[in-house]
Amino acid sequence: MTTTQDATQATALAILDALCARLIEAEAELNALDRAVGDGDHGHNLARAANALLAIRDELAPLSVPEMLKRAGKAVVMSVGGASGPLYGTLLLEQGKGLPEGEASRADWARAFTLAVEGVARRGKSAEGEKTMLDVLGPAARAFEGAVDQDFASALAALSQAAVDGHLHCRGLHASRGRAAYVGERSVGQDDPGATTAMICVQLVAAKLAEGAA
Amino acid sequence: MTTTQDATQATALAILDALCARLIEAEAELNALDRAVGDGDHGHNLARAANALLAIRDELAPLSVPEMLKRAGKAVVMSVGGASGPLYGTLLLEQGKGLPEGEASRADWARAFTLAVEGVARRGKSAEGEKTMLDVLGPAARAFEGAVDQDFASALAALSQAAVDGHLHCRGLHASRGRAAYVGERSVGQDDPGATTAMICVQLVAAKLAEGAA
Amino acid sequence: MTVAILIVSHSVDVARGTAEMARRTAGPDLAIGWTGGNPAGGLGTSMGAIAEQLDAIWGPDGVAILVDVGGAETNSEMAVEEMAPDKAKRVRICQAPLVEGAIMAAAEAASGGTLDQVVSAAEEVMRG
Amino acid sequence: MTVAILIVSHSVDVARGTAEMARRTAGPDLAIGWTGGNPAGGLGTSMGAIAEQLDAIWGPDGVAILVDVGGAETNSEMAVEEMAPDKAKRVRICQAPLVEGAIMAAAEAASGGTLDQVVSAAEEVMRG
Ligand SMILES: Nc1ncnc2c1ncn2[C@@H]1O[C@H](COP(=O)(O)OP(=O)(O)O)[C@@H](O)[C@H]1O
Ligand SMILES: Nc1ncnc2c1ncn2[C@@H]1O[C@H](COP(=O)(O)OP(=O)(O)O)[C@@H](O)[C@H]1O
Ligand SMILES: [Mg+2]
Ligand SMILES: [Mg+2]
Ligand SMILES: [Mg+2]
Ligand SMILES: [Mg+2]
Repeated sequence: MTTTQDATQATALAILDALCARLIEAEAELNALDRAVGDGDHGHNLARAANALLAIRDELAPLSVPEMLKRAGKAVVMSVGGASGPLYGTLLLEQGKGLPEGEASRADWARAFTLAVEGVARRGKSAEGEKTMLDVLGPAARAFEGAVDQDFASALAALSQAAVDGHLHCRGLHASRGRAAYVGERSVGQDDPGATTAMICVQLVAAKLAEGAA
Repeated sequence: MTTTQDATQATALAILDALCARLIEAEAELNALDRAVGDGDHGHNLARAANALLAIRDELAPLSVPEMLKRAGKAVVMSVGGASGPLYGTLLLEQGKGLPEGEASRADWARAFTLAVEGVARRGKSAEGEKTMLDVLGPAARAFEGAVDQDFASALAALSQAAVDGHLHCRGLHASRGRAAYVGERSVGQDDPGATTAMICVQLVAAKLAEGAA
Repeated sequence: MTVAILIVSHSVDVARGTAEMARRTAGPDLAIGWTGGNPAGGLGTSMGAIAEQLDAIWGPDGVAILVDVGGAETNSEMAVEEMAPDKAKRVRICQAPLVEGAIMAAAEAASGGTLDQVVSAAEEVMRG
Repeated sequence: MTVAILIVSHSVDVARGTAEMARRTAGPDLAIGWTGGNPAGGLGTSMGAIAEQLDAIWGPDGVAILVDVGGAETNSEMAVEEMAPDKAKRVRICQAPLVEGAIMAAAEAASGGTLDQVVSAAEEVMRG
């Protein structure tokens, strides 16, 4: 059986560091995506989130993983002024709330991830198919929950693959939510910035966990 | 037969002076009316119009009456920032446009007044019954045109009375146009500021013309 | 007492100007709060700043919030959810355009409308 | 070439802030004009100032004007009617909320929409 061993505090902190570094690095690239379909600030918004998390890293370090996720979610909400701030903040917050306080099984993690994605949809009053981060997060959560009884490496591979597939499918969608909706039909064929960050993050988390599991 | 004698340049200038003085005097009272159903600036807006007209009085004085009306209308449009500016400006402008260049009969004046009121309705995309200046101007124009074959004093009395009646009827209406529409049902029983200034102006013009005719 | 109005825009200029227009319509007595800009001062909204304004203008007759686009609404919702539940119950976010809705809401609130009436007045803008 | 956007508000702050938001959505190349306040600098609009802005941003692909309440529309219409008829033909006033409509219009204009498409994009806001 897997336990929280898979995601001890140390693992969680390592993932946090990697995510923050990756988002800060991707700022210009993500701004460019958002310039095509939105207002050009998505990279800036997520770099702000990353810097806000790094600024409270010492505060996060001693927390249990659920508490760490909740605290991180609040920091993201408070630091990002764009639509993605409260949405990614909700994802972290609900993931934290969805985990049991003690040891969490892999099934617990998968369930909490699904609930967190549902929380994002509620918060954004949105659903899959509207060309947003949900078109990556939704398939990713389903794939992970569906593969939860397979060996860990396979489950992670399924998670990662679903994120990539969701991102690709999202490219062909017509935006009807968020600022990208303003460009309507013209958004077809363009990547949604939030879906792109969702894919980047899911892939990175899967890769880090796979390293730890190997 | 009546001729432009009824409204020579001198009469027109005397009416202009009287109207401007009256509107400047009424500023606080008209602001108070607008405070109840709008944004409280109607008196201020019309005092601005009056001052703008007084400022170009020397320019207006030598003009023929139609040209004087057109020039005055433009000055009102340019000087007033509220909804009433372009509307009263249009009233003057269209009245000027509706008069023949040479001598105008009383019937010409009445016809031009009706056309000018129609111009205001077009400009404001509004109609009688919406609790605006049109609820005074419309009945007034109809009464004057209807009485145009009576003696001048009777025609002026009919004009003046129609303005007063229109104003009273307007008080009972429900606002559906302009800022007063924002207070909707609550506007019933309150005077509309624009209807009040329309009544003041029509009455004053009728009184001045009656003086001249007596 | 009257319903308070909170204006939340991505732009601090839009928020300030909209509040000035609402104030002109409402007269001096209405509680009107406004906030605009992200936590760094750029275009965006700040959940913390919204929460502060809500706290400053909240009264038992309630608060109607007007928002512009995207995250302004989401951040406002999160700020409302952070309030004590009995206070949050008296706060509503209007599905209305910011400037036009704020003027309608301010007029209705100033003339003594209830929270439901104020929200309806703002939302009526959308129905033309 | 692209359609230009003109923002007309009763408040100079709202006009400036809305233009900033529209600029953020449109990027640096779109022609965006804005004007707010009456001829005395208070809340209101000025036909003269609108006419000047129209003149400054007019191009053959046309201009979409976004207005807030009441006299903003009337004064804009009068300013348009003062233009040479062949220029005026390429100017449209949107029946749309100011801030939300300006952002939609700016996005559509920046991505190469025609005047009809830009006006429709703005007016779609009203249809939810
Ligand atoms: N209501 C929503 N539901 C889900 N995702 C959304 C919603 N609104 C926006 N998004 C996501 O957020 C991304 C844009 O984020 P960002 O650019 O940071 O914020 P903003 O749109 O306020 O500038 C979009 O690409 C989309 O994936
Ligand atoms: N569309 C319209 N058609 C006719 N009259 C109108 C219209 N809009 C406003 N009015 C008149 O203008 C008056 C308000 O003028 P004023 O207070 O000077 O301008 P604002 O409403 O911009 O503050 C109203 O009382 C009404 O009589
Ligand atoms: Mg963005
Ligand atoms: Mg943004
Ligand atoms: Mg007024
Ligand atoms: Mg006004």
